Amino acid sequence: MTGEQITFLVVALATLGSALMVVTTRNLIHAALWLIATLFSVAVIFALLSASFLAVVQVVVYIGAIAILFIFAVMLTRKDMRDQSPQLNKNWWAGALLAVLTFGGLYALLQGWSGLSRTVADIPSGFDAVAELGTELTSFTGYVLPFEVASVLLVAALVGAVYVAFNPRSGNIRK
Amino acid sequence: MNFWNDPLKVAADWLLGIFTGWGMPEIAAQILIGFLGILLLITILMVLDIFLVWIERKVVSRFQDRIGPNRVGPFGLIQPFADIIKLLIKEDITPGGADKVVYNIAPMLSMMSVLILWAVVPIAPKMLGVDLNIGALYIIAAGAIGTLSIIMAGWSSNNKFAMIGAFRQVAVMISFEVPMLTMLLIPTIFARSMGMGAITEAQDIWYVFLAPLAALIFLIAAIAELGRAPFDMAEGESELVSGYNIEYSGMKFGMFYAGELLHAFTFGGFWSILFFGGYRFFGLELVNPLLAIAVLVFKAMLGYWIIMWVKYTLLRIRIDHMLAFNWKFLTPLAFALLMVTAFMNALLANTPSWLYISGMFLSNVILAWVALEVARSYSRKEREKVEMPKPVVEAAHH
Amino acid sequence: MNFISTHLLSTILFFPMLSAVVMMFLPKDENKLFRWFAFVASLVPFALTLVAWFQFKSSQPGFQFQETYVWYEAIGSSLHLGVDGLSLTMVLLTTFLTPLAILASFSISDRVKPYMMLFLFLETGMLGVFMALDLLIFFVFWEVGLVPMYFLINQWGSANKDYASLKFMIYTMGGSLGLLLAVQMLGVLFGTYDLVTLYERWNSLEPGAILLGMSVHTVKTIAFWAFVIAFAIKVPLWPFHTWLPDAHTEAPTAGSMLLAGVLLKLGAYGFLRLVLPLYPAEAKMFAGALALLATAAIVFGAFGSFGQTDFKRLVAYSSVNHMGFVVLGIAAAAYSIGTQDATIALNGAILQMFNHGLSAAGMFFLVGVIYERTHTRNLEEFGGLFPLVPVYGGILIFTSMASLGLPGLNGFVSEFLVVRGAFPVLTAYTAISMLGLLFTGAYILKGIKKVLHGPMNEHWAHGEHKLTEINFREIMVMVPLMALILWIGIYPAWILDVINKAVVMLF
Amino acid sequence: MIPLSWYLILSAALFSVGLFGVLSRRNAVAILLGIELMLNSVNINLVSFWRYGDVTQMAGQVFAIIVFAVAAAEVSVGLALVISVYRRRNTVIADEIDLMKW
Amino acid sequence: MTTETLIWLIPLPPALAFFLIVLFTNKSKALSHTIAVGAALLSWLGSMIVFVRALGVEHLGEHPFESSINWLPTGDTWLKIGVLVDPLTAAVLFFVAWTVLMIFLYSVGYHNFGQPAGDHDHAGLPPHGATIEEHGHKHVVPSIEPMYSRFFAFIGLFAFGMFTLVVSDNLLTLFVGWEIMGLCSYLLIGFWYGKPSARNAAVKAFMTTRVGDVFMLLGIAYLYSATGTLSFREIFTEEVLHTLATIPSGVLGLSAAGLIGLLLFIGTVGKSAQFPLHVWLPDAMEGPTPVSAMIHAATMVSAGVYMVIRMFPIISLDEKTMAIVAFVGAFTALFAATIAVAQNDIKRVLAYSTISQLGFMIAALGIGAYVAAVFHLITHAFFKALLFLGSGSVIHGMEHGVLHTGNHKVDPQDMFNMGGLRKKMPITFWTFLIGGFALSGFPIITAGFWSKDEILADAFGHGHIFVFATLAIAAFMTAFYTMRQITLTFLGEPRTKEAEHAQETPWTMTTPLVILAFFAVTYGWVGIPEHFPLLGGLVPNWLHEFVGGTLAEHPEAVEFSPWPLITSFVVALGGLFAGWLVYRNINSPAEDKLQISFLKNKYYFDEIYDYIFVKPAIWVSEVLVSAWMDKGFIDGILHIFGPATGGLGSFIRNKFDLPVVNRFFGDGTADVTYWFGGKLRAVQTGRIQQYLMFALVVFIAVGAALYFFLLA
Repeated sequence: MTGEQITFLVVALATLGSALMVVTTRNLIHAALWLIATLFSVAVIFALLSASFLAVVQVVVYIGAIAILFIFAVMLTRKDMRDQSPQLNKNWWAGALLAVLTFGGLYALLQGWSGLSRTVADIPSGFDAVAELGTELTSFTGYVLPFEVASVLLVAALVGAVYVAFNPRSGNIRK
Repeated sequence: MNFWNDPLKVAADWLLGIFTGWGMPEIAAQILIGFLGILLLITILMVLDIFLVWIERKVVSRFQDRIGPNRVGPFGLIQPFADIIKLLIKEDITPGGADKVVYNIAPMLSMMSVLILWAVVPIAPKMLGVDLNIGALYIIAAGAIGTLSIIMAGWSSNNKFAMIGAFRQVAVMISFEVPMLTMLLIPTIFARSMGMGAITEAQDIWYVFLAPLAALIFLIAAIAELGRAPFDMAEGESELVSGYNIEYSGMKFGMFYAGELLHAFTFGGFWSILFFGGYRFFGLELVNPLLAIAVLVFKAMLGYWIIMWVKYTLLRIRIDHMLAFNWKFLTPLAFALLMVTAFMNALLANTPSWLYISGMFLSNVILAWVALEVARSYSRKEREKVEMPKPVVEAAHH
Repeated sequence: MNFISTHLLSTILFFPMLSAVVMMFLPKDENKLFRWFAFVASLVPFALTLVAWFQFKSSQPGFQFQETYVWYEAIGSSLHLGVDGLSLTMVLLTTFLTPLAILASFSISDRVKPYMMLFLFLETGMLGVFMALDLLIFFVFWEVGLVPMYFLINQWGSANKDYASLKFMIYTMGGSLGLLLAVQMLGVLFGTYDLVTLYERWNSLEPGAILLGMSVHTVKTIAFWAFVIAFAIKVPLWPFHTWLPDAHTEAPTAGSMLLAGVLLKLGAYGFLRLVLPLYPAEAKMFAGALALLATAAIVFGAFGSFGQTDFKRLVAYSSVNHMGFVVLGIAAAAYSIGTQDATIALNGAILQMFNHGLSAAGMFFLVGVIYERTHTRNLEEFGGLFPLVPVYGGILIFTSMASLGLPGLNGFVSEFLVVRGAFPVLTAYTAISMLGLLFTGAYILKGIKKVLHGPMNEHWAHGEHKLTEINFREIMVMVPLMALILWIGIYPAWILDVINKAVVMLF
Repeated sequence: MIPLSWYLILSAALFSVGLFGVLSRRNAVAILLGIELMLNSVNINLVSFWRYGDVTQMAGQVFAIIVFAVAAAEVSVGLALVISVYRRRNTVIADEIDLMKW
Repeated sequence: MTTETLIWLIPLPPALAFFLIVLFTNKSKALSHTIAVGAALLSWLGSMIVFVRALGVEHLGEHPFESSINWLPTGDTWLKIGVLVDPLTAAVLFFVAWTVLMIFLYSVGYHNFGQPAGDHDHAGLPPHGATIEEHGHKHVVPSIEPMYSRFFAFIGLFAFGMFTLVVSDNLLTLFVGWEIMGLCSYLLIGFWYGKPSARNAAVKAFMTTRVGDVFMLLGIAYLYSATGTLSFREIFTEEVLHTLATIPSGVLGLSAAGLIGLLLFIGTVGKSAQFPLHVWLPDAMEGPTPVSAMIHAATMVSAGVYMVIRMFPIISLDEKTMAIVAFVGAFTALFAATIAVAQNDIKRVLAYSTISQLGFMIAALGIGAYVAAVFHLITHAFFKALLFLGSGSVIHGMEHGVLHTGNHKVDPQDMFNMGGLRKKMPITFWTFLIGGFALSGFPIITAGFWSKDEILADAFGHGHIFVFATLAIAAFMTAFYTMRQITLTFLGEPRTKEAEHAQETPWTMTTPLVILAFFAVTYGWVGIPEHFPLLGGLVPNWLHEFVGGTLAEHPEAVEFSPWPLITSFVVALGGLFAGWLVYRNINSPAEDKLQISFLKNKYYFDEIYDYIFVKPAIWVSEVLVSAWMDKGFIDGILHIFGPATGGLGSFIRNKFDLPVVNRFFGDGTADVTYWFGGKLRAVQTGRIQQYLMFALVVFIAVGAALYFFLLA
């Protein structure tokens, strides 16, 4: 068992553990914080997969923006800092069952798949993944269109979010 | 082997010899040495940090025409140590109803978010923690963690002021991350790489000459990122009695405090790396790595000094003005500048360098001028809205 | 800039449309802004066209400034643009007239924004037809040009606009159905719509072959007539011309300017670009019929025009008469293809298209000017206005003379060439069409006589009806037209040389 | 040397966990949290397939990036909705937001 | 400056003057007429220089001044246009330049330059006179023409057209000038467009000439397509003419040359107001008198003849054409003369005499008397211009009288209102007398005698007895009505108060009269035949040599015979005497025996044409084409489509859509769906997570099923 594998196992355990905490913990702020832990370990996994760019973007986008957004949302929507009402709805067991079923199904499918034992491809020397990614994202033969569409999506989301969350009653309209 | 040419390397080899001599496996030894290296760096930074306290206090006192610390030790040099001892022996209060774990993690995160930045700082030729080919992004990522620490602190303190402070601070930081990131891309465009080392190496001419406007915007964004004046609304003593870290005391507060100072210094460093050629100074860096380090530290200090200068000169800005300024002026300007630079870069590709440089410089200046004109006309309109003539008052005089 | 030079045509083509889209986002109720924006936006293509005109190598065969973009790969149709001397002339005409039309419609104050946008769209549509080197694209733009014009007539037209617009729309649509079918057939037969390839392949078909279960001859004949009818309606040729007086009369001034100035040319252009090259044999076979219709158009157009009491209708009918000469020239060329007569006839026809574009636009504008002031077009209600509006009168007489074909002005050159080219091959038709030429004079003089001459109609002399002189803007609309009219009339070689070379190389 | 299956199983597990969260949390924000988990698991898949497939084909990473974009958009809009719901109905419990029924 | 360049420049000044006046100096009357007259002077100067240089050239006919440029690309070749000065051109240029200049000058006075603006004049109507205050009592004086500048612009453009026509070396530019003059004549006849009569006359003139023009255009097209060129020098070469003469045209057995000649000649018939297209010229007298003088005496109508003379080599190729030409000419000469006898309007008389004189020339050409035609063309230009200007002067004087008495009922142009003017306006009288004698061919001294005599001599010499006879009679009547005119106008005693108060016109008007009178006398002496008794050979027959050189083979002069000489003596003197005898004491139309309504109404030609051509044309265009064909027939067919489609649509809707589609399929499906929906609505709990669960369950179930049953 190489160090690499050990690292992976540790990180994976961290991921799953924190993820479980996300979905189970009562305190939503904690849930959000646990989410951050999960995201961070996922970033580490990316790093393990030598996708450094994605790893960093994971941190920037998810932790820097999304998670913070979550925390804001939680804080803006809580009635009381420690409301101890049950956080799981009444048919949570069904959810659990389904989740397990899904995992089982996926696992079964994976077992049936031949490419499972595929080994890691070695990166050719002088191959800069980031540069390659950049060219792919901006070249007409590559993915410029999806990329642009994504940007449009973001703008739309921006406008939409502002519009939806905008509160006419709060006085932040310039007179 | 000459020690002075590459001290770290020599030391590392020496240690490696020792450890392997003890029969430690090669790989483990490497890791150990790596840890030692990090330890060394952090220690140095910490010590530096201690002196930063002194420097800041001296500088501010000069700005305010005072003398500053001068009792303890020569020029009050020992003063910071006294402060530290005071912090250490203070009682460590944890407010009731606080979220203990989070409350305790926050300061560490704050400190960490600053320290990890140094992983990508090229302190001398071929001498930097990891030469990430995405160093620029890494800076933002670390900044994100800083944000996290602040909000954790603010929330877990179970205190309205802390909460509000955290909110504001985070809002400001997230907002100003946008222009900052954008400005990080401009040296990237010039150097064709995001790696800090590469950017430094590529600066045969300081990028500040190619993109003065970019340097300026980066500085502003950085100051906001630091939450220093004039963008210190988040912890404005007079309004929020120092915001998110209100409940902290003792060494926990000390960490926030030290973190902020070091952060400022670090951004001074980044500023110099991105726009002022980092450790490079007319080939001086090639003579000896230590000289390179000295150059870097000097430039970083200059940057830090400028940041302080701003802080102790300008007034505090209202929070909504801060955000409005960012979203309505700084960010669009940054985007515009990015586009212009990219365009000019494509346009002036493979032209003689003097043309390239002058083109870039001119485009920056012109863009800045246009932006200022727009801002001026806008502000004039605003002012006219406000300054309506009041005949009633006139009548009152007689 | 490099991009412009490589994408010259597409820039010219799509600039108006894009600026129309941009216009959509302009603030509301800024009529001044809209007008000037549209005007400037339409000046840009003109400037670029001038660039093209001077970069154009008239003696180099084939199409120039070609651009090809994937458009509809599945059926082998691509956005293939290109111009030769023939289409470049038309492009020049279009981009030249559109700014003038927009300038002419500065007086429009009702829903300016959509009006101007429609104009810009219209320009793109028209330009597309002239630039397209792909049958399907050709057809698409053919229809695109239709829609804005429909709305212009229907929304900004005068009293009888609904009837007119509907007639215009249905008539043209009806014609283009056959065109569409024929286009489809060609596409199906050859798997491509690209004209350049079609030119040789279509004619290289050996006559014996069987297409779609019919002999090549039948197929070609059907397709030929489908094309001809579509274009004949657009030109318009007798007896498909009755949409024109209504449409022109009801359309807003600038609308009729472009309608007469450019849209009619689309039909004639279709003849030249598609019918002659694709169906030389059929064209030769049916040249007589074509000439007959053309002559009918000339003669009846002239008579019809002479018979009108509505000034604008009179001018509208004159278009029928003038375009008849274009078709006559084409028919003559089709009959004697390859000879010098054919070349001269075609030169005449194409130049006539250009000239009519100028003079008809001018006439319609002048009618519009007087209509704006008097709100009537009835010739009987005018009379003796010359003393009131001397400048206007002078301009009107000048333009009328151009349209009458007075030597020394542009109309004569083209008409002479057409007659010269048609006389040896279609002597009888030419002789008969002289009758039309005679009555051209009749109706033009009638117009002048009824409007300007005679005892002054005191109604317009004073009071609130007092007739005001043509203003600076309107003069500025006319000046370029008149300058060009005179220039071509005195020294036509500058444009005719391009046309001539193109014709020689093309046919 | 880590076999591909580990990554896949990890992502499957993460996915299921997120799914559980989505299905069984009462708080709307928490549901969004679950969704984030699922999205992350997807990203793990994408990246690992990239790494274990032809490295020069960047499709995996490109998709991952687009997933980032989607996630950001989804969260911003989702949270905005949650907040506006909270503002109007003063609750964020998913079960209590059930006006859209017969 | 080389002669060629100079020739290019000759037409330009007037055109320039036109544009200058129209665009800039329209406001300033003085500036405008200065520019115009100056331009005319320049052209005159150029023409004179060219003329003199042309005289200096030996055998100008073989190698004239010519230069040309590419104008129209036609396929691989170019259609060239250019200028050409051969003897004919030179001769014509001479009189054109003179008359034009004279008329420009005359116009200044005629339009009362220097007089005050009228009381109630306005543009479009002749001036009505202005009241001025002069020491104590006010009286009415002539007022200046409101559209003064415009007039000079127009005649400038006209002069441009005329010069272009004369110097052009090809039929196309000749036609250009031709049509430009047509336009100007239209504009100038309709100069006082306020008068309905003027406006109609203008349209009439334009349309009538245009009839000729379209035929001429056909002829040009034919000639161009037959020879491939329009340049005279290239056409008038042996082989071209030969081919033209030989290939048949297929129209009434004419050769190509014949048909072309005929078509071109029809153009002339229109332009030179020959029968049957003569009707426009008398009406054209509505225009100001200088216009009548210039357009309808000196230049434009002569242009028609000039064109025939130009194309003589082609026209003369075909006997039939020549016969037609001769016939038309001779007939017109007589026919117009007969009408002239019965006219009372001083200008109309001259108009008809013009027609008749042009007929002389045409007839001369028809019988191949080339030089004679040219001769008469030139002399006629001089004395007819003189006569017109003289009549204008008379009218002007009369108008003065009218203004003095203020009785506007009196028509200042009616000869029966005049009488005894010789005392009132002596210069006018004498010049007019000279012109009249020249017109009637007063023997030996006047130019008209020589030219007319030469025509008669040619007609006689070449044995065209009918033509000879006709022309002789015409000549007699010419002399007769000329004398009638003179008698009624100048001799005797004033018949009206207006006539008493008529007075001499200013120098700007009289100077041209004098100069023209000079030429009207002297120009005849350049063409005295050698064999003329006594005088023959005293002065060399320069004209014959010079102009004759234009043609390829020099026309030989007809050998002398006494008969035509005697004839012309007799007819001229006899006519004059008779005229004086009859009219010396007739004071009112009533006493005039020759006021036959048939003649007075010009054989009712206007009415006939109105019924045959004008009314039908209007009916065809307004009723047949517009109303019946377009509106009725074609649109009728179109309008059938509308209702038809509508009916079909409504049928489909009512019979198929509503019952079958809507009732059965539509509503039926809807009901079923509604029922199911009612049953299934319970599932909609509104709880998002439950939906998700259901979805997942189904998904997993289906997925598993597919997996096991399909893949495994």
